[in-house]
Amino acid sequence: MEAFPYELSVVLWLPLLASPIAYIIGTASRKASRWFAIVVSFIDFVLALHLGLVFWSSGATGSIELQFVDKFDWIPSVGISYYIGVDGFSMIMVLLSTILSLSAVIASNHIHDSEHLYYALFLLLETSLIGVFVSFDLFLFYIFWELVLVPMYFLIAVWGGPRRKYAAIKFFIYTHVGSVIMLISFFYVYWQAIALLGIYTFNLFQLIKAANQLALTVQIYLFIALFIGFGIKVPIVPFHTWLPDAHVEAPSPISVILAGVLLKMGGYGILRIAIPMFPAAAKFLAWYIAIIGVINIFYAGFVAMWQLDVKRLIAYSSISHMGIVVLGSVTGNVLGVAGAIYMMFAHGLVNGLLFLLAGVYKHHVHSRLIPDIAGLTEKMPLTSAFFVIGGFAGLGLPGLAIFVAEFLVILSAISTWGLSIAYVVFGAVLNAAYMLWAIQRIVFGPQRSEEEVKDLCKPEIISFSFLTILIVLLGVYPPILMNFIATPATAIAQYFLS
Amino acid sequence: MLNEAFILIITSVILFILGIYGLSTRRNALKMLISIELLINAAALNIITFAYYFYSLVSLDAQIFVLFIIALAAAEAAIGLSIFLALHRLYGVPDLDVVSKLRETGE
Amino acid sequence: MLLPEIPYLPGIYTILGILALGVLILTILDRENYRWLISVLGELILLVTLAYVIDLPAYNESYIAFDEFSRFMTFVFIISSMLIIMALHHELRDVPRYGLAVSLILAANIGMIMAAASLNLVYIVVGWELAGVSSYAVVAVRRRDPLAIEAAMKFFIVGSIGFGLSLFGISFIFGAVGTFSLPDIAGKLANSKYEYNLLYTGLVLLISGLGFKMAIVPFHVWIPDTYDGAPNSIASFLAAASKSMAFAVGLRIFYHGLYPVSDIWSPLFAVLAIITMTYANLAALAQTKMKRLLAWSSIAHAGYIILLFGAYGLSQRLIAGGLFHIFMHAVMKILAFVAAAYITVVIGSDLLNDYAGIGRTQKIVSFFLTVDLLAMAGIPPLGGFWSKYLLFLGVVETGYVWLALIAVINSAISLYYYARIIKLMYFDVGKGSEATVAGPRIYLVPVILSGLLIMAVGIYPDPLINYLLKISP
Amino acid sequence: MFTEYAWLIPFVPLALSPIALILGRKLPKEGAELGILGAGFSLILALLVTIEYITSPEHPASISFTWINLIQFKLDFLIVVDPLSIVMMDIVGIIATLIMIYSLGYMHGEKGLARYFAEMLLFTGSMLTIVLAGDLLLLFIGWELVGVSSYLLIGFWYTRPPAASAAKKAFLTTRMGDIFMLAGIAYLYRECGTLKIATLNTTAPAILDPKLLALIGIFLFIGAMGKSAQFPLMAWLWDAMEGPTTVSAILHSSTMVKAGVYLVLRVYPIIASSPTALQFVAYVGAFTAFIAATMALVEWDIKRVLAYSTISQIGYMMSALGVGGYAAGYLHLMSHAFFKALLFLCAGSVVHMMHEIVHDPWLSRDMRYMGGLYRDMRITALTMLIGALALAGIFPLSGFWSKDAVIEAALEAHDPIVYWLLVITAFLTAFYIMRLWFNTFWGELRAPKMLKEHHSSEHEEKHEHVHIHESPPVMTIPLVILATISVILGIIMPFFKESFVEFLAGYLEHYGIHLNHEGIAEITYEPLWHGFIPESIPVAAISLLFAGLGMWVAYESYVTRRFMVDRLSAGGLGKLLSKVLESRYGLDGLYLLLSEKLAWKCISRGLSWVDTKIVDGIVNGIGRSGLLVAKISDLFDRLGIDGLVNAIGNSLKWLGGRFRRIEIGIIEIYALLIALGTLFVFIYGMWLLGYPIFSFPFG
Repeated sequence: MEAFPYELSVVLWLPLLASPIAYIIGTASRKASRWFAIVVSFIDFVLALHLGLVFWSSGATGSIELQFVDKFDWIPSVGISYYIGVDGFSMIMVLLSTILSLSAVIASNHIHDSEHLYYALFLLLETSLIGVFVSFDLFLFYIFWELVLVPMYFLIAVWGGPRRKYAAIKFFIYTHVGSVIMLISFFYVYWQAIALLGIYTFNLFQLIKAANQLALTVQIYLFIALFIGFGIKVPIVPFHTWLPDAHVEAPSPISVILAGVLLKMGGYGILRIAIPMFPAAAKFLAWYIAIIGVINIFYAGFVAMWQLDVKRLIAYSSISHMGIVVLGSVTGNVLGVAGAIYMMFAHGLVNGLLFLLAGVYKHHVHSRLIPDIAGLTEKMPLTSAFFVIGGFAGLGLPGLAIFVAEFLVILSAISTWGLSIAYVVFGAVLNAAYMLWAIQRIVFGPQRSEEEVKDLCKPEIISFSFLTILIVLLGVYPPILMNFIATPATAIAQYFLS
Repeated sequence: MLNEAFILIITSVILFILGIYGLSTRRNALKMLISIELLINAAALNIITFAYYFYSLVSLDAQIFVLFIIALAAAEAAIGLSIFLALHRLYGVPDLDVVSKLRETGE
Repeated sequence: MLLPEIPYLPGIYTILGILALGVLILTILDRENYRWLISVLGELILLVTLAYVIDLPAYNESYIAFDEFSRFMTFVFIISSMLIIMALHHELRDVPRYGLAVSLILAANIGMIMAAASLNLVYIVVGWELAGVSSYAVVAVRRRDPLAIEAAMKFFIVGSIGFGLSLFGISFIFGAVGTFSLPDIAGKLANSKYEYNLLYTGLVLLISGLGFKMAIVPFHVWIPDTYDGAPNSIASFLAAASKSMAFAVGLRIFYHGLYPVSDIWSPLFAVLAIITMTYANLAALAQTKMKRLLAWSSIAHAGYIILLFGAYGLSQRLIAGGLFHIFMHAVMKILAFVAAAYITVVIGSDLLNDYAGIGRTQKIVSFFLTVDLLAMAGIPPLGGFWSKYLLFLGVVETGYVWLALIAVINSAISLYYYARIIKLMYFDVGKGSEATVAGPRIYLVPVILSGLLIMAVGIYPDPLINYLLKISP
Repeated sequence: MFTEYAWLIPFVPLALSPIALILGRKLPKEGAELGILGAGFSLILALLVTIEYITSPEHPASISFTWINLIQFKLDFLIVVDPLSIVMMDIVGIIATLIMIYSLGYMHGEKGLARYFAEMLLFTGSMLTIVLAGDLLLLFIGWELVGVSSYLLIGFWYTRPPAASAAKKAFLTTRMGDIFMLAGIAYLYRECGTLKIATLNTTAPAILDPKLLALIGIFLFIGAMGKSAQFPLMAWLWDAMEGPTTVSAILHSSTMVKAGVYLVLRVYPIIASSPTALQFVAYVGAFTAFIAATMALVEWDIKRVLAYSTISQIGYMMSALGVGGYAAGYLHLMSHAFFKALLFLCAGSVVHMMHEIVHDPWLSRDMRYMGGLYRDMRITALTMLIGALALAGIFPLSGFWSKDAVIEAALEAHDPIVYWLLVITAFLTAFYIMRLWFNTFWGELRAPKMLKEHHSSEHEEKHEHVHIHESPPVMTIPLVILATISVILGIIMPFFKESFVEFLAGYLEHYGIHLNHEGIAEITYEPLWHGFIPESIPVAAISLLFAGLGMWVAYESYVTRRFMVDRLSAGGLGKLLSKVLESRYGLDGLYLLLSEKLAWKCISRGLSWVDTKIVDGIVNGIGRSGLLVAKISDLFDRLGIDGLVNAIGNSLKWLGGRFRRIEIGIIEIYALLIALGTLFVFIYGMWLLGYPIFSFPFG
């Protein structure tokens, strides 16, 4: 099996090219644009999958080299080049983005107001997300990073809930500020690179080379800047408050993307850029960052327990899971890093599923408050079943995806810091507590008989089962993902040893 | 020698300041126009003074420049007048034919 | 050269001659019912000129030089004028002497090209004043419109004050060094054969004078009123062309003549730049009328551009960035003003709040306007971003990191009044939502053209940057 | 030849579980076929493997599979077939199969049978995973999976709130233990770099320092405590009785709760190498055994009595292991598994009957409503009697031997505390189990009278003419089988014990722990307190004496009514005592306090208040004091988005307003401004260059 030339670029740009078309044909017929969007994201997914298979079969999983590289100068006069490619890490993130986009676009059958615009923006969003994960030129990276905000802002602000504008603005401001902070340190490194290497370049690897030569104190400052920049996306407590609002207000398919892919951009940045650029600083700060991760886990876990709105609850649960990512990424051994990456993927799927379910409740029961949606198990058996599965996946049940990541991270955290961090295991109980309690209140308990509620419809069943199967598969047979992760994770962990 | 130069320069400076003063105090359009002329001519006087007393007319540039300036001042005055007259007419000054005639000349 | 050499008109005079001829022709056949002919002719003349501009070999005399710099500036002037005339054709439909307006624009081009090309203060002043006079007149061309006339009056008064100031300044500089030709001035200054106080006085006056045309705070006062009163396309002409001329002149004078004493003028410009951009951005936040907002934003952009002088130093990127931003600013402002004209026709108002919902009804124009606003805010990858980027890059390169930082913060602030318009257009419901009837199509031509230009430059700026990196004023 | 397919034993039920869930509804018996098929397959394969292993022992056979492969690090799944696993897997297989069959009758006509059987299969598979796991990762996975299947099965009647909360409680309490176990596992990994139990058992004692060893041992044991409902993580088990009785029979008596004991058996070398850990195990076990038995004295819910007795019996096993009675513990596990399953199934058939009378899930389990069932439910009654006697430890039933072995071990270890606790517990056990039996089967049926007293009249006509009858054969046959097993086990045990001990000894030898012929491991154990133990009197006599005493008290108080124990609780100290016992030493209250009051009401609520008010507030509040974030948000805010504070926004607007007001458009003011501007530039520059402002160049 061979990847045809520029296939990665095709995967990257296809949705963007399709988005105006979706808009135009959408003006003619709304349904058409929906189907068009579905088809496009499906094709994109298939292409990405094909890339993944090629990646696997060609044994590229063993090498640290980038695959499917498309590289040519864009603006050499300031050292900006169009440089995209994938290693195992990026590959799976691309797969994740395409998978979730596909299921989200399938599940946006509840969007009825100016669909054509919606799908156009959605496709634009997809391209920008993929772009973040494949670009190895920091400037390109930054452009995609910013580009994500625009459609996301509109999608929340137009199709969102009652307080959508507030949420959209909050989201925009937080992440924008984050990226500005990030950009400043990018530019600093850029300048240092001019001084140290004597070339104008935004090439990630060049900049890493340059950044590694900086003095420790400088590295620490820059690392903190980057960490805040990415951390706001992750999000790390206390920069997390944009997330629940955004989630609650956004339409569910968008929350899926938000939780599934957007948050991963933060973790991706930390692992791909922050740590390789400033390994010394990362080593120096590892312990404190680990503490931040632990705080994330517990804080968000406890807050989640109090929530009445399902979406808020899930939002906080993802903050708590992201804490595991943060913790894992600085343990400085392969297990931790691999666990973090695995968690990104798994969490994407699981929370995607959960948010879609929240959307189902919203649209079938017209509420997301737990008391209102309680006791409908007999009316909506499938929904409840999926919810239970998702909940158990969320609390890290073995055999479902997240367990692997959680286990690895805890293993490596304890083997790095020993007893001083052992209490992180209580996070597992906390997760279980709020998840089970939510399940108990929603699924269990006396049943309501009065009003007529209908269960899932076809497209929902399809996309949910799709996600569920993936979750189970990844939980039972991790090598599927680990083969991709192993090499990059080892490389990242190396930075801590140096 | 120098004193004459000095006096002339002071004169032109005074002219200039007068111009600014006039512009900033007078409301009458024509007076403003005159003040502008003052500004420009102060500059002209200055240039020719320098050329004559400091550099003893080594190059013709100065004179040419001054001539240009006079021409430009004329053009400027013309445009200015036409604008003012259009203004007057719009804000209800009677004799329109004069305005239009002047405008004709203004082009 | 490919194009035929015109007898008795060597080098740059070809261009000036053609334009003068154009002026003549247009003034002659200035009839009510020749509107189309006039517009097309004007475009054609400019096109021919453009051909010559591109084609002419570099050419240099002691007092006038058609080097890459003036070629580029000329290019900017002509492009803007061409775009503007398209809009003018419709906007001045109620003006009887339409040909006059076009010919005035051509005349202004003559002046601007002269000013940009000369190496001698005399010619610079002449060209400048020629351009100035024509632009006073062209603002006043809609003579039954009290607003336009008032605008013209203000423009005229303030402009002539500026002219007087700079003239007076030049006189002092002449007093200090005794010559008008910039290379000689440079030479004299280099081996410090000059009278310091005179030079200094002259410099200050000159800067203030230039400040008017460049629209630097505190010499910007006429800008909002004039832009507000003048017809949109004329306003865009002022914002795009004559402002660019001011920068060109500034570059010539300060980079070609007065650079040995940069330690005197660059700090002045630095502080002016800071004041200008901050003040303008803050003021723009509070605007309620589109044209005034655009006026303020163009003042703010002037603030960015005079970083050229504020951060004077040996950085080719600085110059390139400055020129790039001058060009981009011209194009962006034309787009914005013409789009505003179109929308004003559609909704019959210039108030920003009436723009509400226009994004749903007038799709094309609001799309391009959005692109333009984003470009002005400096969102990558659009033309406006690259020019700003290069400019600030240069500023950092010359070591004025704090200046660059202030500029960046300012452009961050500016994002919010641009974003506000976008939000109004797309998210809110108001007068714009009912404006379903299409406006004058011809307005869309310059809008689309400049929009595409902005996007094209944004997607692939490299050739332009490389070209600009070779230019020195 | 079967051994290399041992991995199928857990795999097949696990694989069948989702199939049962999805296709169950389609099948005639709603998935029961699949359930029986899965369990039966595992049983048969297990037996084959056992036979093969015993006939041709290659020690120990293991199958490995790389689960996580990161270049330097590998985590393998390991399936081991060794003495420990084969015994346990046979027990699990037998009981699972029997109960699957029993469920056919017991669960007949329930809604969601497919779900039930899927969950049962899931449980069977994961339990077998624990049993066969050769590495801690796989073991932990199975461990969590049995947890979740227990959760699902307890909550099988999901519409009953108590069932739901019982399920949650069970999961969370066990998980509380699990995470300690997880920490222990991770710590072992940190120290030894592997999760392979065989390796750990040998290396860990060798290389780790005793303190750490004790810590790890205790951590692992806390995991076991959670699963096996040892004090204080015990409160979930009696609530777990909300589930169907079949579930209680397999999960919460015979197999799942034994997982803890099994874990201790597995990692015994690690625990045994640290006296502290051993003490911990022994005392926790003994104490649990005692208090659980006391709780059973006053309980009227038939299933809960059995639950308490389960807890206390597991306490026996734990303490046995603690004091070194390795074989004893395992034996007791085995025998208990059968007779407790038997007891539960009997209780099930009783409850099933009672339900037809009282039509109420809770009353039908209340012994005060029973009585006199012997007449019509002989099979049940007799089999239950056998189970009861076995539990009471009456010669020659299986319980007798195993319990004696346990007490024997305590004696050998010279630990009076454990010894006396266990002996007294033996007395209590005999009492409460006979109390249960007499109350259920003796005397007259009290249900109608009680209902008249306690409930409104409309019940009555319903209960008048219900004729009590024996449960269907599909339910009674398993009872008979289990009863026979208990009896046979009892009869063969003395002879079979020897070989069993050798069997285990052979296994333990690998890890340098020697097992003497009594099956007591030679480990260093020092009791906390040296007191009187009747060394001379044989243990059998003592235990029989106490057990007989207990049965006699029960007989006297519930049959002949000559001596009413309940009268004790009429007043004074007795009353207080019974109150304490009925409130289960306030354990439930403690749990409620910790979980709901503390974790939820205080911390969670407090933090979410902090989150909305303070964290969010700070970020927005920073804005109030003018940092960029909120400045920007304020600008947006002023531009029409409500919600964010607008201090800065306003101030900017104000500034903007000022700036604009200057542009009042009077031309001469402009001129003035310009002049001033020029002047400003002039003076600023002068100051900049440090120049005297008035100095003329000439004369």
